Amino acid sequence: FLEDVKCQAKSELQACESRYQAQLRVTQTLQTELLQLYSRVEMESCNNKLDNQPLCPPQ
Amino acid sequence: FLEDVKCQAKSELQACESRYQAQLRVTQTLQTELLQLYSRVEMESCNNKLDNQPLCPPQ
Amino acid sequence: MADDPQRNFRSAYYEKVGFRGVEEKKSLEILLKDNPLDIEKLSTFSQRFPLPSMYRIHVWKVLLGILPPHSDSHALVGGYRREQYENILEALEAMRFINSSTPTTEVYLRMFQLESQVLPRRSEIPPMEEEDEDFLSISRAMEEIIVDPMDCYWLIKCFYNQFNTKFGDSLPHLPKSLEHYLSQEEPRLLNHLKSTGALAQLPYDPWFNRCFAGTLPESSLQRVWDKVISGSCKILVFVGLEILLSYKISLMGMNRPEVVKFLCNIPQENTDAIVTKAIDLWHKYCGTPMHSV
Repeated sequence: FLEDVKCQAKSELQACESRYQAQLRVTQTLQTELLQLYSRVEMESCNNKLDNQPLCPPQ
Repeated sequence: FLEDVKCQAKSELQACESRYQAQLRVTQTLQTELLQLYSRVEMESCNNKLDNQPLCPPQ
Repeated sequence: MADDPQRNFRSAYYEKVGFRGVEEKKSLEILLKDNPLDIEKLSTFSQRFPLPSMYRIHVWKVLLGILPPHSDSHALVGGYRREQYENILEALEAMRFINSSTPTTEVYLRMFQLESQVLPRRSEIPPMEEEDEDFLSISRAMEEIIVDPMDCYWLIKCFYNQFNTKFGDSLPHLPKSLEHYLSQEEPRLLNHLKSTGALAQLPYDPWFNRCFAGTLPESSLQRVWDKVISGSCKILVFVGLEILLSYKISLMGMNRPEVVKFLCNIPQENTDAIVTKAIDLWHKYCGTPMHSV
């Protein structure tokens, strides 16, 4: 009976752990995506400045 | 002794639950940030098109 | 109870008119009342008998570990599964990896890739690879069997993972095994397939790597998957064998390209009979599991 209780607890913990691990991967994926997006935004805003320089000199 | 096992299982499950909740909050924050960044990128690329239109007519 | 003539008469009658499953259904219901569920007995049952469709999804979930053996944990664990599914879906939407017009099977693939840490970068999504196509084929078939998207995703993921973990090493040997049993059953057909060069080009990938997803219609397919999920990949060999045997007369008159073309697109009418005969043949060669059910 004791084994039974342990076994039940273990399977519940495993399911909880799997949900946590999935969330951890979600976090990692989101962070990578954000990082890429930030570097894209910076590069673009930098390019825009260069492009615009001859046309729109600072006032 | 049985009570002991049950008690331990419960606290393990609670620990897992709180780790998951923390990760969930991280995820939500990242998703909000992603949303804002996307809308900024889109606004900029839209502005750029408008800005560039009179300056660089299609060849 | 076994001596009850009325009961035996009734079973024989059901057998004749096609209600063969009545006795089996009752014994499955008894197994499903166990708490905790006896996974080994459920596997044995599923190896021996077709699962009644009303219990199929539940038994698959238990055998694939989506639900634990203890029935009183099902609500808790089911809740965890749902949250996991919803969180992954939400993140992919936030990253604009998927949107409302993405085909569901592709959604399942991206979710699976995220969970397996092989999600490609959104800006440079590569063309689908063979493994992705296997996953998508299985998804398309599962989607025809399972209505609820959450259940569907979990079943696809766990079926795909369990199949590859358990049988990945056996898969390369299945074509040889097929050749062996064909030599026992119909050596003339084997010779014909060998001499035309068709043997090496049989559709092994859809048959074995995709467990006949895309080849058999779902009503027949699910009876094959009952066996795979409960622990046999050998059944796949016998389904392939029975397809060859069922069409041997046509196949004997075909050259290599015709054989390949025919087998990649088999007629969808006879598939129930093919699966029934394949299961009989599998029991004949590999024995029937005899645990007390």
